[in-house]
Amino acid sequence: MTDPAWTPLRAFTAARIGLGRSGASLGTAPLLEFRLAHARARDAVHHDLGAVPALEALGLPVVTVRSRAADRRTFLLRPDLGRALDDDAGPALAPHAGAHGLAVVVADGLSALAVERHAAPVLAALLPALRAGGWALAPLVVARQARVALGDAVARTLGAAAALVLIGERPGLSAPDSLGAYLTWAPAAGTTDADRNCVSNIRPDGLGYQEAAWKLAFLLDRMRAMGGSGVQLKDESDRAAALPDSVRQL
Amino acid sequence: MTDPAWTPLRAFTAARIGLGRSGASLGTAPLLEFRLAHARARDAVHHDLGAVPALEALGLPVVTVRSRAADRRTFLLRPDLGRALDDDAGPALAPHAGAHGLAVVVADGLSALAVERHAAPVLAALLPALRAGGWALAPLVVARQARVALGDAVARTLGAAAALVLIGERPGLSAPDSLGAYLTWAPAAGTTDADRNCVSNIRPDGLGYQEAAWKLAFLLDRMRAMGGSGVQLKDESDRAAALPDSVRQL
Amino acid sequence: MFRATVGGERHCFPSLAVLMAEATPLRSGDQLAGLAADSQARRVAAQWALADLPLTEFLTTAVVPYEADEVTRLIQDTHDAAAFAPVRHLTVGGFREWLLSDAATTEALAALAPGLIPEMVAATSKLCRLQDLMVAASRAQVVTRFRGTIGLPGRLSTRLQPNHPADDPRGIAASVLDGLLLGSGDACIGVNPATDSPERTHALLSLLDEVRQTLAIPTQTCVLAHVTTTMELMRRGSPVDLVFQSIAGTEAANAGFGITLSLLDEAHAAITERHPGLHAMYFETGQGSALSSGAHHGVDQQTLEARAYAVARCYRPLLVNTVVGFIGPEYLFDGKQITRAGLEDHFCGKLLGLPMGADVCYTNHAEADQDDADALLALLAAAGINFVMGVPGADDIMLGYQSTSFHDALAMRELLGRRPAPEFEAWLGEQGLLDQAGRVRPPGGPARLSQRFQSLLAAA
Amino acid sequence: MFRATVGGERHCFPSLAVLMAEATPLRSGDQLAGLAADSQARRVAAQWALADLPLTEFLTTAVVPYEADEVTRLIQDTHDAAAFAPVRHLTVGGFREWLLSDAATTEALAALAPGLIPEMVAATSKLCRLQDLMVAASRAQVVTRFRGTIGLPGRLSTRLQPNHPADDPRGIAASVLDGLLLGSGDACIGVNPATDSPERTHALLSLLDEVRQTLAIPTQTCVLAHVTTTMELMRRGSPVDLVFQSIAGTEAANAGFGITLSLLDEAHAAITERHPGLHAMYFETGQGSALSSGAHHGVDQQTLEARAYAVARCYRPLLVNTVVGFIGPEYLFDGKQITRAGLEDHFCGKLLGLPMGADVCYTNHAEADQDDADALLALLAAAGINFVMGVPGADDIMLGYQSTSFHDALAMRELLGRRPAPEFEAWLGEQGLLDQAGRVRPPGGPARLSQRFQSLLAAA
Ligand code: B12
Ligand code: B12
Repeated sequence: MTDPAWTPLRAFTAARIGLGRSGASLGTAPLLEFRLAHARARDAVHHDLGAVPALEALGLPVVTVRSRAADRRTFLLRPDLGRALDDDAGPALAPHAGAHGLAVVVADGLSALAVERHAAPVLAALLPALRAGGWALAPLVVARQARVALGDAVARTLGAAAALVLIGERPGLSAPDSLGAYLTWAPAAGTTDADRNCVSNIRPDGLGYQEAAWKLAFLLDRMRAMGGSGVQLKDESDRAAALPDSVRQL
Repeated sequence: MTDPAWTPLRAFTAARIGLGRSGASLGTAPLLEFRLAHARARDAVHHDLGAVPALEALGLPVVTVRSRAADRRTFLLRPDLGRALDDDAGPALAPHAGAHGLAVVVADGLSALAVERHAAPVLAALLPALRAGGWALAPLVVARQARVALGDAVARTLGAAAALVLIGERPGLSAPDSLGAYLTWAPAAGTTDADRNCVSNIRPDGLGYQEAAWKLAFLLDRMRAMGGSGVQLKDESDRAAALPDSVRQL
Repeated sequence: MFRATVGGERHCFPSLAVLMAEATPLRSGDQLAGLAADSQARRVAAQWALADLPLTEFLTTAVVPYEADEVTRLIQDTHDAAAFAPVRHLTVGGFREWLLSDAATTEALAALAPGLIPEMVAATSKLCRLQDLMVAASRAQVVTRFRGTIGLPGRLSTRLQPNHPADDPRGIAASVLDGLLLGSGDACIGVNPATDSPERTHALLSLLDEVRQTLAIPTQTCVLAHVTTTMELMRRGSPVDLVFQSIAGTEAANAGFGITLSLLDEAHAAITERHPGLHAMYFETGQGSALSSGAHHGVDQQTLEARAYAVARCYRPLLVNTVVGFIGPEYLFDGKQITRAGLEDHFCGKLLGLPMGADVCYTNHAEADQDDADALLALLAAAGINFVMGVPGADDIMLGYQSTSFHDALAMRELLGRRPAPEFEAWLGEQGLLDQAGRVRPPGGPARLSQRFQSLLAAA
Repeated sequence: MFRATVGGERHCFPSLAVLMAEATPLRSGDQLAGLAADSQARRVAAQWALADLPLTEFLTTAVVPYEADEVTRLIQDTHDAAAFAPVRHLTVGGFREWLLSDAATTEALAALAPGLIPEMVAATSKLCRLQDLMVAASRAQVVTRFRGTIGLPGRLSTRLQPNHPADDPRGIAASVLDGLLLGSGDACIGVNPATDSPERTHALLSLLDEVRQTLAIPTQTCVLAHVTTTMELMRRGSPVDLVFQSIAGTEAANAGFGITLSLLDEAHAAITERHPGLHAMYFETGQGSALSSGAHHGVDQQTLEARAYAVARCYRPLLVNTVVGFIGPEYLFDGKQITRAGLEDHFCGKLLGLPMGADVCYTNHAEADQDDADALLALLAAAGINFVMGVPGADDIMLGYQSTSFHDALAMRELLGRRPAPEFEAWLGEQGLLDQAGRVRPPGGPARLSQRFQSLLAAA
């Protein structure tokens, strides 16, 4: 059985610490919990993105698009198709094209759950800061069967200077609903991941909404200031934020 | 490299004896030969039964039927469907119903190749003996996506007293075309494999056509004489045939 | 009615058989039988419910009715309550933990075996991961003896399987020679006869016996004919070391194999009279055979397989092996399912006190290849399996499937530091087939042994 | 143009890269790249053609052009012709046989390693069955040292991987404590930071160093930040034991990771200055990363993976591991493909002279589960892998995938008779964490060690 001595330590992490053990092996309860979590995480991968009313409520027009990956299996095996807009997307986006500063794309990625739960709260925290920062926002684009790089195509079609993609990270056992954010300045045909920045593990047990919004606002600001994104842009938002003493010494 | 000392022994068996070795492991050539044979054997499983003119030439009317297994994958996973006649079979067989003694069914089973190559030669050797033995033969039935037990349904629909099914055995690496023969007296709804007899490994490298025909004629004869088949009927055809000395002593 | 509430969802399982079937890791045979859980979440729920079940439940609830089935009667009537006492208080989940705990020593497991029934170990195996199946089985040790000693720690034996599609004696002898030169055959030299003919079976028995005697090999021979044929030939004076039979886990499935328990009793009595004090029976089993003859009673194929072991253990066998993956994809679809089944079978057999081996194999209509066989063989060897098959080049030219080769067994012995049965190892040394490190290294071609083999081949 | 006539059919392969790709056992990544053979028969034909190729062909024909790629230049320019001499005359098929022969001793393999280039070993691995990959790799031995000695025969080490989605120091410390109590961490204690922030990385480096010093653990710590971050922090005085970086097999793929060889040279120089004479680099790799960034040059993913090892071996790393199965099903579809890739990677790495470990893992979008991981872990342990991962309960709560747990490593040590690194083993003994048989058996809860841990937790 699980030792209660571990209870206080569990407050610090969702990691599976202090599991019941027998000989060298896992106890039956944690074994079955693991197996159930696996079943759930796999279901999460295959969960389809439903309507998200909270996204509509953010006050931005919403346009919905799809990638060229027709179904989930294709999506999983053909990332190339998940990065390309399907034929209907052009006509859907065209009326909204203009000289936007930032295109925000909410993409199901590998976890539609993550998007359903966390995309709206993060944006609710972020949008005021963006508006205050003077960003001209394109309509909010909701993308299905989409990979990170689909945001490049969206931003280009809309004529936006930068893309912020909020996307479902692959589901883990303990967090089937972790959200990632990828930022790209001036997305173009040759853009690679080295040209982006990433803020990951956004969820209540990971990076909280406020903190995520803070980091994103910070990075977007720097990105615009230096006219670029990617490896050259480091996340130094911590310098400004409240830091543990050990770090502050630096 | 393979040791030539094995060459004379290879005359006695197609088994992979005397393979080149390195340390405890197989040499590269026999390893790749094995892998190629596996690719071939797998292809053989999926080979579809073509037209077999030699069967038409045997002098029996030929009727073609299918099982309920619509395709090869279904056939492999659903032996129950491979044992049942599809809806078209009844009308196809009905005109031929009558008081037949024996229904001969040629079924693709797991190797259509086996049937294409060996069914007609075996029957060519067997039919004269059967005719001489006074068997009233039903039309020859060619069955696709068929298991052994499909012969029961065929015999019942045709009104035959017994069924002889020539069927492709699962392909092996060295023989993708081995033919099996299953004999059943008075096949009925509750018939099981315990009620049949089997003559297997019919092919030039295994049981030759003549020997197979001899065994089948022998077993059919006993079957009719005792009015039954299955575990109680033993293959004693060897008693009569030419036997090695060691065996003759018995 | 069995219940579990898992992740807020309530699940009901109407019977013990359904519960066990739905708790079983996915395999095609249970799907074919319509018994498989329809989602992974439901499967895990069934595993939770099973984990909470007291082991004693299996003593009171039979998955196949007592009245309808002699295997059930055998299981219930021969249960050793005293041996069971140390784990009597446990649930299935608790028993899994006990098996993995330091309390489950080799001695404790040996003492416990008669107290376990197949349904208990099958249920436990359903909760286990592959790792658990290996760890627990590796502690169980079942040692048996005929001319050689099989199953000692640190040993890995092989059955030399020299089949021929026409039962040609010289063809079979050629394969035997190849196997012996590669250190195979300490578990037994065992041929499957292609035909149903008593005469041919006698000829093969005589051939194998002559080879064994002429070369003074400390092993045992077997022709895997139907038990009735072997019994008849014993009466007629054929040289029979071991009585073989395929067995299954229900009375009806055994009837499909043309056997009953009383027939096996009779065979066992006859062979014991011939070889008093020795282990002299050999059984093969394999998931799917009961369903294949419509004799599964709505019970999942793995539980039925474990029940076949209860049949086997009544007869103090020298050898028992699952022929896992033999029938085809309708019962075990691919390498993954075959691997799991192989380790389950070994685990269940060993816990029930059987000298388990395995025919690690696959057919050409299954989704599996030599890599899958390599993996399962290594896992079983690591788990301490008693013996595996040795087939020339892994290709059985009569049964139409791929098993493991002489080379495979050698590779496993060298990789994992296993050795053949001690008597056989000494014989290999005498024949000059071992190098200084004790590895089997025939000094080139069939030259040496074959001098003495020549006369045998000529006679055959 | 390369040719083979197999079974009467003529096959042509227009380039070495195509030949190697078509000879590769089926995997989804090569299908995605459009490089996979379109039938098994064609794949075997490619293997025949590859088997007949002289090893020297790889010295003259580059799969990625010399001019276009600094990794190719590295491979060709650092090739040790003298070390290569003993196998120079062999074909790929002949080299496979040599590797499995008794001539391929541990010493011979160590001497040969600098004479091999990645394309040679990748080609050879394509001919091998899983069994060959295990047997050959088990003879290679690569021992490295920092505070502990990794890779000695009969040892199995672990990287303790205590990740946290917010890099919370106390959360990470809690996982470290759990791992230490379960005997994990002798390869290193290594955290992947969730964020890209130098400040957080420094905080984690300080935390791990404090834990190590306070508890006097004979191991090394690492925060797996980008190499540029680690270099900057070294300059600023952070306590850095090992420099980590993810690497790939082409210049372009490395550019996608934000690195060049000269950057790695610089990092290596800096860390060598700090820890003279020790092995102080740590690299991770994994099939699919080059294709994922469109930097694969039409070369199959396994060959590119082996090329990443050529990058690694320039820097005398303490640890190298493939994170096999990490990215997802588009590169390795299921347990079968992951298993094969894991054993290939270990084989290639070891033959090239690297201290190979593996992160045996799978994602929740792949067709794999814990049984697959159990099997691969056992196979790698049997093949003599240097180290594997230890993640609490096998669930990485930050990276979103399943790896191997502390318990898994213990189970493998017990099943296969492996022990931790000697220095670490002694430390575990001092802490009272070993039982009389030398097995890790923490005496209940985190009580003992945690007294000294309390202050660390409070400080964190
Ligand atoms: C697969 C197989 C089995 C499987 C069958 C289950 C299944 N679902 O497929 C299992 C493992 C259960 C099995 C059992 C036995 N088999 Co068997 N089996 C085979 C094998 C390897 C392939 C058959 C095949 O490809 N069939 C073709 C497919 C397309 O048809 P199918 O409808 O799917 O298959 C049916 C028949 O194969 C039938 N069947 C299988 N074995 C036997 C044996 C006899 C005597 C009969 C009448 C029918 C029968 O069962 C299947 C399901 O209905 C053959 C060897 C070969 N090269 O053919 C031996 C073979 C046919 N079996 C043989 C024997 C002896 C047996 C047993 C009697 C062994 C024993 N001592 O207990 C038992 C009992 C069979 C029975 N009466 O039910 C012998 C027959 C010898 C002979 N000439 O009579 C063969 C030739 C192998 C051998 N030499 O040992 N077998
Ligand atoms: C999968 C993965 C990878 C794969 C990506 C390949 C692929 N085809 O998926 C591989 C192994 C190659 C990889 C590499 C790296 N990764 Co990574 N990766 C992840 C992971 C585990 C999941 C991502 C996911 O689910 N994406 C969602 C799906 C739906 O989108 P996608 O379009 O299929 O995926 C794309 C992005 O994920 C992108 N990507 C992956 N990693 C990174 C890192 C950065 C900085 C950027 C901009 C993009 C990026 O690559 C994918 C293909 O285009 C996350 C952890 C997490 N919890 O999210 C870490 C993570 C995003 N990676 C991280 C890092 C640091 C890296 C590396 C820089 C490591 C290194 N030191 O070299 C490299 C380089 C990345 C690059 N610039 O190309 C960090 C990012 C930290 C941060 N906040 O900046 C994360 C959060 C994990 C971590 N903490 O270590 N990674």
